[in-house]
Amino acid sequence: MSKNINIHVHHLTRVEGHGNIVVNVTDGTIEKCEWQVPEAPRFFEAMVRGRRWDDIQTIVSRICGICSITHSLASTKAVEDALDIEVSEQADTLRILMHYSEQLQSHVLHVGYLVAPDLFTAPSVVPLVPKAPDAVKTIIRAHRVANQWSDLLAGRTTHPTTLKPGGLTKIPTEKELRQLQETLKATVNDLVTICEVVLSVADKLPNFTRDTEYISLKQDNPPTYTFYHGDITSTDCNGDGPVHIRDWEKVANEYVSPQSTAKWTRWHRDAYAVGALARFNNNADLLSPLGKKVADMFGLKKGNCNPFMNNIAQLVECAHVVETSIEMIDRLLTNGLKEEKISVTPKAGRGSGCVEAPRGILFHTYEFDKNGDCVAANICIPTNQNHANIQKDFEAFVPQFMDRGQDDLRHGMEMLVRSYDPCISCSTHMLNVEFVK
Amino acid sequence: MWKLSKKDFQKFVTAMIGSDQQVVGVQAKGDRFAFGPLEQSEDLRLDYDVTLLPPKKYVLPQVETLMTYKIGGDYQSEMASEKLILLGVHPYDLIAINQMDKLFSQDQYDNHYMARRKNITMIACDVVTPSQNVFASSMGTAVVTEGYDILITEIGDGYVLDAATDKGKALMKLAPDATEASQDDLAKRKAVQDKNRTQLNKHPLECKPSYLPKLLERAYDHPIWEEKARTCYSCGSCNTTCPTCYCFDVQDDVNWDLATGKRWRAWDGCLLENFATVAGNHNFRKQRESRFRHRLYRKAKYIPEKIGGEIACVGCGRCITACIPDIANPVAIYNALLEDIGME
Amino acid sequence: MSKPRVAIFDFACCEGCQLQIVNLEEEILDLIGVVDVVEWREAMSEQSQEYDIALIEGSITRPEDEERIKEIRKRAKILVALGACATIGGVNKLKNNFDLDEVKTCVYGQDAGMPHLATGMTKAVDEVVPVDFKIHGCPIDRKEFTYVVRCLLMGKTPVIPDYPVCVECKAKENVCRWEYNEVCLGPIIRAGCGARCPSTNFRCFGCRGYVENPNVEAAKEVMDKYGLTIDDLKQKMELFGSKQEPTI
Amino acid sequence: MCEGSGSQKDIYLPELATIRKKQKFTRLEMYYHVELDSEKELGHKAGQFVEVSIAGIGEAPISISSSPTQTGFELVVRNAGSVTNAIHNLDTGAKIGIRGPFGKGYPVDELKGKNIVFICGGLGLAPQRSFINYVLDNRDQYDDVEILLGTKCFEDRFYVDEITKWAQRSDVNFVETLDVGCDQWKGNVGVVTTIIPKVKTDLSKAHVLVCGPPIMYKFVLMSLAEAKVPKENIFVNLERRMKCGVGKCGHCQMNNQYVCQSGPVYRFSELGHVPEAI
Ligand SMILES: Cc1cc2nc3c(=O)[nH]c(=O)nc-3n(C[C@H](O)[C@H](O)[C@H](O)COP(=O)(O)OP(=O)(O)OC[C@H]3O[C@@H](n4cnc5c(N)ncnc54)[C@H](O)[C@@H]3O)c2cc1C
Ligand code: SF4
Ligand code: SF4
Ligand code: SF4
Repeated sequence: MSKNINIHVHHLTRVEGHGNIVVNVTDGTIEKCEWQVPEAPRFFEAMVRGRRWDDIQTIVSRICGICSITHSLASTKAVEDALDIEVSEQADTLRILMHYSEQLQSHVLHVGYLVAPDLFTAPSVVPLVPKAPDAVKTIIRAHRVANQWSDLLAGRTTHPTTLKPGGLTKIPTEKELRQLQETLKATVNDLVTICEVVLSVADKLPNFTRDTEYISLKQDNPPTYTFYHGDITSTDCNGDGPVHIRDWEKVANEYVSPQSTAKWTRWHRDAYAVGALARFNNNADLLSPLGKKVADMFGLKKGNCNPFMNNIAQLVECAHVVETSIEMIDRLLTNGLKEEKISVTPKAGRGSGCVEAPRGILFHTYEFDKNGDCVAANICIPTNQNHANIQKDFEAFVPQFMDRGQDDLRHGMEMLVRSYDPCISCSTHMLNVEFVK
Repeated sequence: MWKLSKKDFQKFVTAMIGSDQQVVGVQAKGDRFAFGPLEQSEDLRLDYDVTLLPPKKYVLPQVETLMTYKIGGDYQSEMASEKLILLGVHPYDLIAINQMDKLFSQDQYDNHYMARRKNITMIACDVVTPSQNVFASSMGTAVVTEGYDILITEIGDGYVLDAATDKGKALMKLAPDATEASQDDLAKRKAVQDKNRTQLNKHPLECKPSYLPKLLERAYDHPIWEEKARTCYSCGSCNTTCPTCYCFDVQDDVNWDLATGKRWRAWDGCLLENFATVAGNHNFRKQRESRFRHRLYRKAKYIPEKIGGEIACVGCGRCITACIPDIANPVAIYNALLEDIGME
Repeated sequence: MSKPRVAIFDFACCEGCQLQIVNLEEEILDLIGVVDVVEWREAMSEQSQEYDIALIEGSITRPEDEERIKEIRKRAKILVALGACATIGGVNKLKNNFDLDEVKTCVYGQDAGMPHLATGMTKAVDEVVPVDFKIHGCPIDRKEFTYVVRCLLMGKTPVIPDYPVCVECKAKENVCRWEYNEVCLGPIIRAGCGARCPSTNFRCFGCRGYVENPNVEAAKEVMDKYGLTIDDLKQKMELFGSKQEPTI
Repeated sequence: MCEGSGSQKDIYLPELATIRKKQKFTRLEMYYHVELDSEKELGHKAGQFVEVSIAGIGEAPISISSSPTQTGFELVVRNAGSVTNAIHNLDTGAKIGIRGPFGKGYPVDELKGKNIVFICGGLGLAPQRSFINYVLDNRDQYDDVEILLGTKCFEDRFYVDEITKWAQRSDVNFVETLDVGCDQWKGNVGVVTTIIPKVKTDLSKAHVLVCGPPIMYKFVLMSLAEAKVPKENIFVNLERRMKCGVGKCGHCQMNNQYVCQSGPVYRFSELGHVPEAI
């Protein structure tokens, strides 16, 4: 086997956004091993300046098409925090329900369409259609359910139109919620099928572990496997308590890397990871019964440090959000749905919103002047927080898997990046934030 | 003439919903009203003021498949076959449908429209709550005397029902509790209608509607068209919401097999910029004012010439509400013309 | 006849429009039954240099991207701009309201000078190369997308509305947002979305771009009637219409 | 409610027809000879039109270019958009859908015994030819016949063989002009109004039939007014957007006139109350 390796993956496929993999090994010595992010920067934080409080969501939703609901929720929460706007319990529950639809949509898309081809050694899902039509159709069906679910709660599947600081512009009818609940109940079986299909090829996931820090939200009151409320925690937080979301900048510690148009982050160590596995590692005890069952199926346990298992943690979460939503709908229906009027008076203020995107924790902060016009913004997206960790994984992965030859190594590294479910087009943002006081 | 108490009327509606016909009735939509499939009698709101869209959407659907085909030929007509009870149509809206019936059956008989129309059992109801912009009294459309199978009038404790056709009478079988209306009931019914004849009039027209064609005869080059149309968005809201507008577009689309497809028609509006554009981008009604004027002329001159003088504006006031720059009000225009060029 | 080869490319964008293609769900099987998708980085690893139809998502923001889109244009028989970023520049154009160096410093601070962070004015695709068809919207409407694709396969020019959103909004029986004194851009924005936003009680913010001949003067005049200012209108028009005709 | 018999035919449903002959005329125009599959004759009058239907693409109104005196019917189609482009792609033997004939056509009988002057601009020759050929087939029923034809350039001329024959006939005064001259062209150069003076008959007593692109009418009608042609004796053939052809869709309406029903041929004097016409 050759001791020379030269990998240059320009624009990695089956991920959202543009990333490159570069590896040079000469005579067994690693000369270069890099994860690069050349995505065209879009400068959202600069662009929102001067825009009004009620336009922020519309703009920043466009950071990412795949997690647009998450960006919309984070920004809306941030605006509400800044402008001291209260949200009713009903609106809060409906938003969480909306958020779950995106978790399911994004996870099914990722595992089913983007990762599955790797496990079945196909270049894409297209050749799988004739090979495993039933499996593909099951995946499509689950994906469709997730999208119809977002359609109902968010107004559409991508870039929500029902979110407004203070609540929701439109709520579903009780009949629609009941129908959704029926659909979700019917989807449980499909999810189990998908898990079984993935389990049958799970041995294709490389056995690779690297100890790192896992960061996610944590909610104690009531204890919840949270995506939406709570504070920031980490597997390295040994009793030094969760960090309030307004202080997220102290967690992210962003810096510019010459390898990337997106900024990188670090907290207790050189790098940390966010995403489904991070949430699992911090909150696994709070999973729904079906979520726990799926974890058991794959032998996934708290403290897992195999980045490839993030794919499995996503399946666990699919089960969890569907099962939990069925309950949430019961609660909504028991309380009865009420039309709510929203009224907002702009004022000066600064606020933060933090929610879990499917691919990890997401932070938004805005500052407004007295007219409610935005004067400063800072956004830190999950994929950026994973970039440094991916680089560290590469540095550990290459020596370990180099012997398998260039093609296998390249494929392994591609899979490794994909397992983070990166969403690179979210890139861009601010360093040395200086808020106008 | 029949009489039903409010409670028995609810039973009647429930029985209709339980019948083999689909029932479409007026229901609340937010703080407004709209026609839609009725699932339970409690949802019916016969006290509504005006619906967002007129019931024309059930006689001339927004999109209607005319035919299916195989590429290369073999065209198959598609005709409506579903039976429908349309419940709660206001007199002015029914008069608009009566006009449309004439227009779609005269000259060239449109059997897509007519098939659908014949499948409808039309239950009209007299107005209880005048809407913010209604002027039916001015147009002589506040009360209707034909075109319905049943006409319902609320008289305090109950309803008087006039089953005018065989279809209507057959439907009354679903209301076994109906009693013959008394003289007193009929008098109350007449009072409701007499009141509506004069009271549905938020924008009084300063002339008889029958004079409008003559008025417009002399107003073609009047500056008012340009004045008003200056702020016209050409958004066609005045067309879309109007019960007497019926222009349509025809389009094709194929199925994914690229071997079969369908042709449908869909609502169109003469206010829209390219309504009269032909190949080569020549637009025969390019100016906003010429489109704006055309609508008013169609309402009060051109269509009347086709249907025996009836004015094709029934005074529902929807265009007034729908027009953001507030220029579409027909009465405002007619009255301004009357003031400026007078009666002859 | 062999199936037309379709390639999908992305530039600066959120990839939400590509996601709408994925979101066709079962219908995507119909789609791949009649076209060969030969390149689609977001969803597949296959790549190709040859294609008949290129679908372009995203706006052009860097010199290297201009070169790339020109290369794609050379190879494609038909080039379709997919979504607001590609058709009108999308929200990305908000950037053009600022000084570019200042924008970079705002986001990257003292590192703004690093070469890989270079950026230029945001351009819609047709500001760089000729575009044959546009599929509007942010994101695109799935129905409209499939309709346009079928039209292209049939060799027919798709009929895309050139009338305002109000047409579809009124047909949906929405109560007009203006009745709540909200600045809805529906009257000057191209329909085709089925009035998605107003149908969920959210004002139209203009993602499909202006109709060919919008009456902006009328828009200005009505502001008074609703107790609003021209600046309120301008703010909303800039969201998706920055540095784009007509401006106020 | 107006009752009508349920068995009436679907006015929107095309009948199948077959392209029997196809010939490229110019860069943009193609000629077709079409026969109904029912083997019935269309039974049209000169000046009427049909709706040509291409399943999957749509419909377009196209004038019948042939005289009612022959079997089948002829169309000249300019590639101007989706439907017309699809028609151009069809070969002999292909099926098309036909509805019609629609419209009123020329006052064939009224003009008998009269002097007739045809003024055709570009594609306007196609519909006029239906009447020209009728007149030539029944030459003895009409008095003087004169044909003025204006075409943009040499390459755009069509029905060339036929017009060459018209030019050779002694019982017809045929005058042709090109907007733009060229080496191959030895004849008149200038827009069609420039050859109006070449009409031999007394225009003020003639019946003049005009058909051409929208802008042509204004200028030709001005010249005819100068030549004192009574408005009653002028007939114009108008184009409008049409979606149904049967007086329902509203697109072809100009003031109170539905072109698909009362046109496309109009007596100019009757357009006095139709300001939108010209
Ligand atoms: C009575 C009558 C007789 C006719 N006779 C003939 C004839 O003999 N021969 C002949 O070739 N033609 C004839 N025409 C014209 C012919 O009908 C049109 O050229 C044809 O309908 C074009 O249809 P299409 O589908 O090919 O083009 P389309 O694809 O419908 O349109 C072509 C072009 O028109 C413009 N256009 C159309 N609709 C719109 C719109 N909504 N908005 C903006 N622009 C639009 C666009 O620029 C477009 O590129 C006749 C028309 C009439 C009314
Ligand atoms: S509703 Fe008003 S603005 Fe819209 S087209 Fe009609 S007149 Fe013009
Ligand atoms: S013109 Fe206006 S008032 Fe008259 S019927 Fe139409 S919408 Fe109603
Ligand atoms: S809500 Fe907007 S799109 Fe709808 S009618 Fe009003 S202005 Fe038009």
